[in-house]
Amino acid sequence: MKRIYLDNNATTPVEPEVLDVMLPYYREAFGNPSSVHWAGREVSGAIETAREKVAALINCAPAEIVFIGCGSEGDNHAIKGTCEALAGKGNHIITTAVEHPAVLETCEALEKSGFEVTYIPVDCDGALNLDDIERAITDKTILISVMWANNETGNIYPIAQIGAIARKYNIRFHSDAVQAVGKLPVDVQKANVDLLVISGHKIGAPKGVGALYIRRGTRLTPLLHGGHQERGRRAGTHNVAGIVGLGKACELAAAHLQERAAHMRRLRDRLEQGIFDAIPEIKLNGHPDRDQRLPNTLNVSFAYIEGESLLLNLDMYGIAASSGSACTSGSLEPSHVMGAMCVEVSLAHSSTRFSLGHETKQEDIDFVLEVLPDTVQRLRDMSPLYDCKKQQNCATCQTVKRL
Amino acid sequence: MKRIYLDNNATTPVEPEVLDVMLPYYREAFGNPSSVHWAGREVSGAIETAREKVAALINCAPAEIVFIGCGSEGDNHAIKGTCEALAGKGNHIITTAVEHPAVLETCEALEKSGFEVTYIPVDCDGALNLDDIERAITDKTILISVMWANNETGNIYPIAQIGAIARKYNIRFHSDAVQAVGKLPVDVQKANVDLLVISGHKIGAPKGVGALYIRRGTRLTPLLHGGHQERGRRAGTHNVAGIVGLGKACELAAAHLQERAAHMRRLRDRLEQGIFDAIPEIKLNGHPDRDQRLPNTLNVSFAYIEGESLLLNLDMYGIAASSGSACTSGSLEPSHVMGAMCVEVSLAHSSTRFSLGHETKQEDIDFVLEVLPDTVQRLRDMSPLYDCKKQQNCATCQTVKRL
Amino acid sequence: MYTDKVMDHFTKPRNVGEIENPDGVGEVGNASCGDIMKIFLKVENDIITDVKFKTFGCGAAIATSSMVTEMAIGKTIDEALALSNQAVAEALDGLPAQKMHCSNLAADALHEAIKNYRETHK
Amino acid sequence: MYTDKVMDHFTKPRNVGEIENPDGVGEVGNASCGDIMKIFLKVENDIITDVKFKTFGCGAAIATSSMVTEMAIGKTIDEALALSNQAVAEALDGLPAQKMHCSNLAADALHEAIKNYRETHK
Ligand SMILES: Cc1ncc(COP(=O)(O)O)c(C=O)c1O
Ligand SMILES: Cc1ncc(COP(=O)(O)O)c(C=O)c1O
Repeated sequence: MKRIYLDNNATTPVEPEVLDVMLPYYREAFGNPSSVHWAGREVSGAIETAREKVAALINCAPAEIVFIGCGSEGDNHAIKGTCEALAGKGNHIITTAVEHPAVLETCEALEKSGFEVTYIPVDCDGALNLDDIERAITDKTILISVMWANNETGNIYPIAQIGAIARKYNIRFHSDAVQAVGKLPVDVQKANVDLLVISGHKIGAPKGVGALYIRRGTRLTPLLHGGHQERGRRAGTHNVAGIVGLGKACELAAAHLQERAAHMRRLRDRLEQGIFDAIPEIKLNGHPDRDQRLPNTLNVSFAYIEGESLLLNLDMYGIAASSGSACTSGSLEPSHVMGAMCVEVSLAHSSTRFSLGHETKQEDIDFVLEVLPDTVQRLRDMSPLYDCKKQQNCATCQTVKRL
Repeated sequence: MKRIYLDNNATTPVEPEVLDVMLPYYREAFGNPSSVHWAGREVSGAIETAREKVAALINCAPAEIVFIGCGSEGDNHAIKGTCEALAGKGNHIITTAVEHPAVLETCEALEKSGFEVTYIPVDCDGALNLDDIERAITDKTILISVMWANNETGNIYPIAQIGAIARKYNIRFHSDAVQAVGKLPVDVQKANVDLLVISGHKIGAPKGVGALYIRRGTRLTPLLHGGHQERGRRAGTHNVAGIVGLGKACELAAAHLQERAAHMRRLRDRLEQGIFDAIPEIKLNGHPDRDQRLPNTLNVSFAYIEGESLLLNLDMYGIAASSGSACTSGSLEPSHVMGAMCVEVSLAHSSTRFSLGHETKQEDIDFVLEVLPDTVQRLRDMSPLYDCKKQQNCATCQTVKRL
Repeated sequence: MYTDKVMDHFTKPRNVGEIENPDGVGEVGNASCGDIMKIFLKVENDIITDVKFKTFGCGAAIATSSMVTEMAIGKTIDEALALSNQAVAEALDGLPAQKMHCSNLAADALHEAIKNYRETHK
Repeated sequence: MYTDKVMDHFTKPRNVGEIENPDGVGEVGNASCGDIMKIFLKVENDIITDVKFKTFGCGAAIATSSMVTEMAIGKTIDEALALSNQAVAEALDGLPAQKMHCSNLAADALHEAIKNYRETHK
């Protein structure tokens, strides 16, 4: 069967060149970089080379990069570490209603221990109002945390402008850039970001590795206490192969950024156009201006059908996509991102995300466009909402909002 | 040059069979196990199979295993998670003076936020007095944390007996078993352990993966908040290849436990005997009864010479070992474990650890025994302490104790 | 995630559609929980002779709907009332834990349809 | 971790040992910090004609000791006093950051030995 992978925002295959550079670090050069002997020495240089490559991708100094285990760890570290380090200064955090759970649930946990969190709402396109952020600032505000780009809609947030606000009020600024790196230019200096999170497996590096940028001079309590690795900022034996892989992936991302983005953008636009041309009664979730979205992401709700059942039907054709449906997440509610955008609840359950990769081919997109309309129709024919459409009223269309 | 790796307590090479089972999960089966489509489905089963294998090694239910990023994460999670979950019940922790920094530094961080920690001392062999533990218990005690075996000395602690004390007083019991698994039988039921930590790279699995055993019914606040992975107990996309590798390594460890332990034990004893026969003025660090130590570990202080210089000399012969010397750790003080055992300070700087693996060969040991005596002598001849030996008094022999 | 039986009923759902002039109609669920099931019945001499369904919902919701129609056809009203969600799940060789509560409502929809039949036919 | 020059001096240390009847002896460091360096001097007409060392310490401690002996031989007392720990580290093409403070004491030991020479020879 064909295998068409359009779920690159969930995870990406390890790139062949990345895997190649990783392999020697499992059995031949297996040492612990903290060791002084040959086994340690032959790997410690590789860690530092990787650090330089990660730093180069986001325009910071290598010493400002800390290797971590995953994107979620980075978000937890940045936020909890700030709260612990700056608790004397204030107890207020500003974030948005559309962050990844690694940020939102961390903030919710902190609310239980006395921190106050303002969740800035978004409009129905998922866009933020910068004035809302500025107005939310109090003299207790110690952190602003806004993602660089949203994983579900692909919406890109105006990080440089938010960074300017943060600088104006001298407030620390964290950005979850897990979805942005490799798809957009990310420059921590230009954007005035103090803390930034990268996850390896979203950019062709393996799962189980990531990086946290910590601007020089930023006091941050470690999340993992223990050994002196990473100059005391993150304990735990280095995941050498993973780190080497992350370095290579960042190097490739930097080298091919424009070309990959353009390729994905062309195919994503083709998919978007094709779907909107062929299928009625659908809704785009995210910013209508394609420049305001990641070049690889398209999120659409197909009215009257539930996301998981559409996914499973596409899956029968070998097409992998994902959904904001509750049924795919283990929770009972549909995506909080759809909720924050006031997407009507049954449309939230219908939301379907196609996220392309630089390995995606035009024929993949054309195949999706070939099978999707009939699949949607088949499920609509099975749906009790489809024919009783006029009946829909506020009882069935209630808007779930997380916040 | 020969390569003789006697630093297996620092890290181990990935076993060939482990690497073999991991490789398909980088590019072919690269999916995110949380996804519902083919890419997710083809890996989610592998995660559960690995979980069963880890569970089998320590005799628990698969649902009680949570995959994590490293041993340090597990220790931080177990201890901080308990403190957060049980803060209403009490604020007192009992641990030992010889724990790994992942436990000690975590406890020290908690002391800053109002928790009280009793660090049970050890005697000069590194042994614990169980009465000390029982006496330290107060009605505020919420956690006892004792490592199953010590990474520096190899000392094995009486976990089942401590587990019985914990049960008697109904106190939660955590054990850092990073050095014990794969070298000793580890049974969480027999030992009445509630939380237990395993690190992959110490047992032939890759770096960047580990497991935390959480006994059913144990309330534990997550360390990484976010996604619903691991049933809400640990956020972050699964490190699929690493987890599959950990599962395989646990399977191999279970299958070969006795035979590997016996092999390492025989060679370790040969090394120990050989060193003590050939080199005068040395001190064993750890329990004199070899049954009370891990079968693979030998820690010796060679008086008058500093550990790092010995390591570097051995390294020139291709022999990798490690040291309790401050110079190898990035800190200024020698090992806190030596300090806790009241090892005289220059001897603490001299402490050298040989930790064997099941891949270690007899000829490796014989080569070490061939070159070690002259190497030690050469460094002693260079040492100002060697000839002024009688002069040593309390000014130079002060005992550094961490605690 | 899903058993072969679930996938079979999901990919080839039995008795999809509506019955014109049904003897009973039942609907359970609502859009906010992501599952709506509608069951249509034909009853003759207390025996269920035909069942059809329409479902908005995930794979489990569609498979349980399909399965319940197969299980109900030919049963007496009382037998059909004895059919539980649990029995439907078992007939599918089980459902994932997180689907047991939210998506396993097909028997409830059937019972609603029977209730509706009784109310309109007494 | 270490430069080639450090490794060279560490593996083939120059001027190891003691001088019988030295003109000056200096010792710095203590066992608790893991580094002890002892320097022995021979001086003729204000010129350092021989230097030997004994060191307990890590690779950096041994290499700096060895290097300082090479740098001191042939220098006048005043020139030798001008030799800094920093200069020794530079002559070795640098030392790892964490070694700069604790193990880079060889010039201090040399200065101690010169002090001892001056005190015993005035
Ligand atoms: C006893 C013990 N606990 C914890 C750890 C930490 O494990 P990791 O390096 O995987 O974080 C180690 C090894 O470094 C150890 O030996
Ligand atoms: C925006 C965003 N932040 C954080 C994460 C978490 O990354 P990880 O799965 O590596 O923990 C993800 C992906 O899941 C993400 O898309």
